[in-house]
Amino acid sequence: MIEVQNIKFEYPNMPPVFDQFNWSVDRGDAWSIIGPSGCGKSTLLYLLSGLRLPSSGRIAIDGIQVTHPRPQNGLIIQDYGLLPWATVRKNVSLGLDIRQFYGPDGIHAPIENDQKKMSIDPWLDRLGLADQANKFPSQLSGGQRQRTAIARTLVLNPDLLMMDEPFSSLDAPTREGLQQLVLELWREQNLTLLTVTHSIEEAAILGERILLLEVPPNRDAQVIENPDMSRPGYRQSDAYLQICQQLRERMSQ
Amino acid sequence: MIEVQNIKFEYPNMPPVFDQFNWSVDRGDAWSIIGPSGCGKSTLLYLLSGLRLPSSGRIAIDGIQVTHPRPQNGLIIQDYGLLPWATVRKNVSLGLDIRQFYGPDGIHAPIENDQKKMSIDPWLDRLGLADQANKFPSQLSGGQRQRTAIARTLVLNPDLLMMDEPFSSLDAPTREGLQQLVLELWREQNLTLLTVTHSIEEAAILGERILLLEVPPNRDAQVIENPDMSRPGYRQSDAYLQICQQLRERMSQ
Amino acid sequence: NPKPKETAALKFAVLPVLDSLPIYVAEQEGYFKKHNLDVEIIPVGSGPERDQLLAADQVDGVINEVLTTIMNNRDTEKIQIVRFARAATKDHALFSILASQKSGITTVDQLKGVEIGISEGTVIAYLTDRLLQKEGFLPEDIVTVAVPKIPDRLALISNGELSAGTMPEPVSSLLVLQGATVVLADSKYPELSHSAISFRSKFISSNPDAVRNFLAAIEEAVTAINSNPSKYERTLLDSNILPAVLQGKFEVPPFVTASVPSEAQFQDVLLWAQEKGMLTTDVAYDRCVNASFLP
Amino acid sequence: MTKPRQVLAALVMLLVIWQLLSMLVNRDIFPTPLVVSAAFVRGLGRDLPMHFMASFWRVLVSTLLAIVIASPIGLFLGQSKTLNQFLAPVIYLLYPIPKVVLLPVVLLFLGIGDSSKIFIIFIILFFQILVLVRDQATSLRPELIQSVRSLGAGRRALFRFVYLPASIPAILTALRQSVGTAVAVLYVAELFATQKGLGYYIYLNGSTLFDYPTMYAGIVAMSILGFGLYFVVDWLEKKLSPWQFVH
Amino acid sequence: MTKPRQVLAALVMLLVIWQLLSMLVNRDIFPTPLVVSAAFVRGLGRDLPMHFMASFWRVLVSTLLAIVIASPIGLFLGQSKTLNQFLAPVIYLLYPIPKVVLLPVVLLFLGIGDSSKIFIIFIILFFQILVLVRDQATSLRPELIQSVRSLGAGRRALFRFVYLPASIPAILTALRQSVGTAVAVLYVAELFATQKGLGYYIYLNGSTLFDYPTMYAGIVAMSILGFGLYFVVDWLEKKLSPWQFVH
Ligand SMILES: Nc1ncnc2c1ncn2[C@@H]1O[C@H](COP(=O)(O)OP(=O)(O)OP(=O)(O)O)[C@@H](O)[C@H]1O
Ligand SMILES: Nc1ncnc2c1ncn2[C@@H]1O[C@H](COP(=O)(O)OP(=O)(O)OP(=O)(O)O)[C@@H](O)[C@H]1O
Ligand SMILES: [Mg+2]
Ligand SMILES: [Mg+2]
Repeated sequence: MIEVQNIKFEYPNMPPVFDQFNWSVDRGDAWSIIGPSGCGKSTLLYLLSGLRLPSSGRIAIDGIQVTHPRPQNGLIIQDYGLLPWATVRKNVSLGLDIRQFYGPDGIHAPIENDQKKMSIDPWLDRLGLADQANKFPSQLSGGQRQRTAIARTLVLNPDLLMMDEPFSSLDAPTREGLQQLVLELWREQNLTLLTVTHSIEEAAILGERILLLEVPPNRDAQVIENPDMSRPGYRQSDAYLQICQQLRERMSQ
Repeated sequence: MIEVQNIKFEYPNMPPVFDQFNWSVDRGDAWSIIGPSGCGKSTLLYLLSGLRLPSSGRIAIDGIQVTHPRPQNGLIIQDYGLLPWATVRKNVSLGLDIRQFYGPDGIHAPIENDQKKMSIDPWLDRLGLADQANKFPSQLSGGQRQRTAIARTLVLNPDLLMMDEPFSSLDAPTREGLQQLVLELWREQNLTLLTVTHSIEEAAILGERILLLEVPPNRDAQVIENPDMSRPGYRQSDAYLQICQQLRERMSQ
Repeated sequence: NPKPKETAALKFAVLPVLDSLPIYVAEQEGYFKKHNLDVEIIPVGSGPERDQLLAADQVDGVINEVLTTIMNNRDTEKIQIVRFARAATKDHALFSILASQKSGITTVDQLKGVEIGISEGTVIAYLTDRLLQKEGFLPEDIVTVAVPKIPDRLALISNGELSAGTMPEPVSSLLVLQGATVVLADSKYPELSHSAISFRSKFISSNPDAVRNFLAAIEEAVTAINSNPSKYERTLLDSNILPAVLQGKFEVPPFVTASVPSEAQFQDVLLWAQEKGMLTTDVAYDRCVNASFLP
Repeated sequence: MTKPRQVLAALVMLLVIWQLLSMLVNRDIFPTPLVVSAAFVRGLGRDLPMHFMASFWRVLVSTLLAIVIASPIGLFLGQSKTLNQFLAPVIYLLYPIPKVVLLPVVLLFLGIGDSSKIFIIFIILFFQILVLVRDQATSLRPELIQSVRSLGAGRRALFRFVYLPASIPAILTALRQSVGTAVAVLYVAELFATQKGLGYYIYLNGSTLFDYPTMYAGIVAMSILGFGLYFVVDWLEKKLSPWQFVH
Repeated sequence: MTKPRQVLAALVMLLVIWQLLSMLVNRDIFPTPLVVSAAFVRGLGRDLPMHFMASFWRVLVSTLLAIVIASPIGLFLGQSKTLNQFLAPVIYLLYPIPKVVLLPVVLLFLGIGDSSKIFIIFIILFFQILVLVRDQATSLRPELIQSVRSLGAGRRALFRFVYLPASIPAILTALRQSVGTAVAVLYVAELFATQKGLGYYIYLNGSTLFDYPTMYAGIVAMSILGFGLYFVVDWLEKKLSPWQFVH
């Protein structure tokens, strides 16, 4: 589904973050992306979403070169990017509003208000935001903001979900619940899943394959296979502990 | 050192977050604060720092009622609050600049520029920010922002350090390194330490005592003792696993 | 009763000065209607606004002076004077040079080298120069300062910031009430001082009858005023020309009867403008003054 | 936000300062508040309300026009770097031109009626609003834009869902500035071909009739007109950007 | 930000529009750019540079004064709710007053020299800047303020380390607006007791001498004056808020 070919990317006046980097993701894959702070994980997601463009090389999704955001993507950015002037409900419905605004354009059907409400309310409930629906982002706790950003993306039914440390501000039970939710979506809807995370445990739980980035420039994609991840009872399995151990070692090098 | 007596606090038009809440912290204690997202952890730190005032009840530090921020406090807020117009170096030296700006006021001696540089540079190094020193916050990765906020606070040598999910955006080795650093400071400088965290493991590692908050309103302080935390080899001990287990259970209730 | 001829419509700009009185009287007494005219009176605040309206063809006739007519016509003929509006007489001044109470100036000689507030490049400047020259002043004796807005000049004189200034009626009467002294007035040299009724040349050539009828109506108005001046003090008040403080203290002056500025008067203004460097070419009397519409 | 108590306090303070100043100046060109109040009340019984309404209407129409036309252009310029690079010099060249000087040209197109007066006020406000809204839109946080782009927003949707709401505070500021400027500019816009409006009223009483108390009554009426409109803007702000008031 | 190429393109476009408009109007009150250029060049060889410098000086001083005085007050009002609640009505009452009307009173205090002209420009800019900077300071993100307060910053330090730098973009916007307004306002401020300045030059040539090409040459000079000052502001922006240019 995703082809990253020989890309190079650098911020102005900085050494490159990626240099002749190659990577590919199949449809329906679940990847975790892990690496030290500042190694380029967020940058990679920006590149895949078309929010930044590589200075050379090519990124293609479904064979189409990425030059601007693809509507079927779902991206949760690290600092959420919630609109400060919109309530939680408005923020969550933003993607739908944008589609409605464009009108029937051959790709998106216009969305009825009822329909919109029908698709938003369950997500607010599922993420425990029903009570906060009319608050503005500045009135939310950190975790509530994060959940709003998650809801905003999931409500759009993306086929490629990219999450940048999506659960970092959530308590353990909530976090586990949401990991479960994402895995369900992945299994049921043939989602392609890319999760950037700092938690080794989370990387093991959400990634069939784990991409390990390193201090820039990143040249080769280092991939750790985690095929057992989709088995039932994985969290309690030895395979899980082993992968965690392996990741810990490779990251401390 | 900290006395929280019968406080009540609510945001305008919201049910109270704290109601007749009592709690106390001794000098040199290390506390973790844990609880579900939106339970009032950040609010509690704001109250202790004097950035928000309780609507009734009394908070005192060293016997003095808290009405405004106390200069010896160190607070790392959840979304960092870095100044967008200042470079990393300027952000880190902000606290010192503020003191310098006030001039010799009986409390703070004026700080020489050399002295300032001397105290800032080691912290930039220690937090791996030396290469980013001249970047603006918008040019940083999430973890680099977080480390800047940590450096900004630690450089001030606080006697009461309050951290709101300080390591949530950091990779495992960096996180462990910083936990170690904080514990060293705590031991060596008789720091009082309050850490808000979502990570059960982190709560166990950084808290001799763990305050468990619940869905508001919070009335009684639920405290879990973790006396073994300061023993060497704690991370590998059974006591550690037990506390983690206990916390996990109490949080999933 | 002969069937009335078709009515001609015209727009006439009036300044809030005494010179406009005949227009208001003609309107009030129905003289315009009588002469088959539908005159729309367009009030303007000051000379520059009047000239802006004129330049944009938004009015057909105005009250102005020889000097602005010359300046307007310097390249091509745009407007023509068809009649005097007002002229100074031995007993009634149009403009006076006044001295502030604080200045202690009472005689003309004391004005030598003293800053006189004027509005530069206008009839006020012309009169200030000419009046003082007639009193024997050399060019270097005459010092002026440009304060074009009348209220500003008024404030500066009554406050003593300016020792002297040239002012039109009824402002000079007002200043006198406040303690200023009239040092020299154009009533002493009435041939120098006059204002005019002018029309756009294009309007004149397309509506000669309207101009003729207009002047006929003005003539009737002037006759009415001159025969019973006090009757029209009310009109001055109603048309917002006379300050209320002057009510009862102000004598409506006689208005000049059908005539136009003479060639000599015209040439003197032209000469002055050339001396001042406002103009380098000659402008012909015929281009600016047209006596053929006088009744 | 502003409460009656504060307004009263401010009013009293202003009146006291005015009284002191006019006692200091002690001349009829700067009458005391008492004298002016009398003239104001007298004016109220006569033609002042009519002048007030005429000005109110002109200010309202020209301010609305200016906001409605200049804000979107400012937003577009703030959003598009290339467009701005090309049009900024145009703005910078035209802004400093005193618009009243162009009155004759305006008159040619619009005649001497209300529309030319409204146009003059409009064009003065236009540039002021344009620069403010553009600068504000330029400095929008890039995370916001990117997060919304990632939801599939193109240029039009970004405009509607990010730039427009983000600029509402700036537009309100522009509105506040405009109200003040528009009223003040009446004094040059109502000088020709009209006998209605506070600008005319002030000019007439100040420059022709030398009735200073009445002139100041006109100034007070302008003050009140502007002041009233500010309240409308404050009210609008509460409606349009509630999120600014929740901290 | 603006590059020579763009400036040239903008200039050409303006000149073309001007040419077309003046051909359409076809009257001497709106001369073509060619005629005006000739007058401009002629003026350059004579007194235009002197008028330009006189105006430049007045605009510079009054703009600087206004920025230096109004910005801190605006910051204070934005920072302190109580202060603002009390002073907002004062501002709202004074802003709409046409300041030129008060010229006679200003003259009483400052005399007829340069200082009264500078004061008139200053006071017109003052309110405009005040409202803008205040509104900007009011809408500062509360996290920022709280994080800096937690570092021990009191009111003074907050002002210095948060409000002031946060308001620099607004102050630069205010500066841009002020430059435009200040130059445009010259036309009313340079009418009395002076024979120097572009305002005087335009008035003299337009209203007294009816020499329209020369009047337009004066307008062009104003345009250039404003334009040049904008470049200074753009340059200042790069110096003072580099963080706005790094995305
Ligand atoms: N400014 C505000 N106005 C209104 N309600 C607020 C405001 N700030 C926080 N709240 C509410 O108060 C409650 C406690 O917030 P707080 O930020 O203290 O939670 P928290 O424990 O830090 O959560 P998290 O772990 O998600 O950061 C939440 O329900 C939140 O929605
Ligand atoms: N706008 C920018 N300009 C310049 N450098 C930047 C910019 N954004 C990011 N960088 C740099 O690029 C590198 C990669 O950043 P990125 O945000 O991708 O890191 P990351 O892997 O997401 O880190 P983290 O885990 O801390 O979020 C970092 O060193 C960062 O300082
Ligand atoms: Mg990142
Ligand atoms: Mg929190």
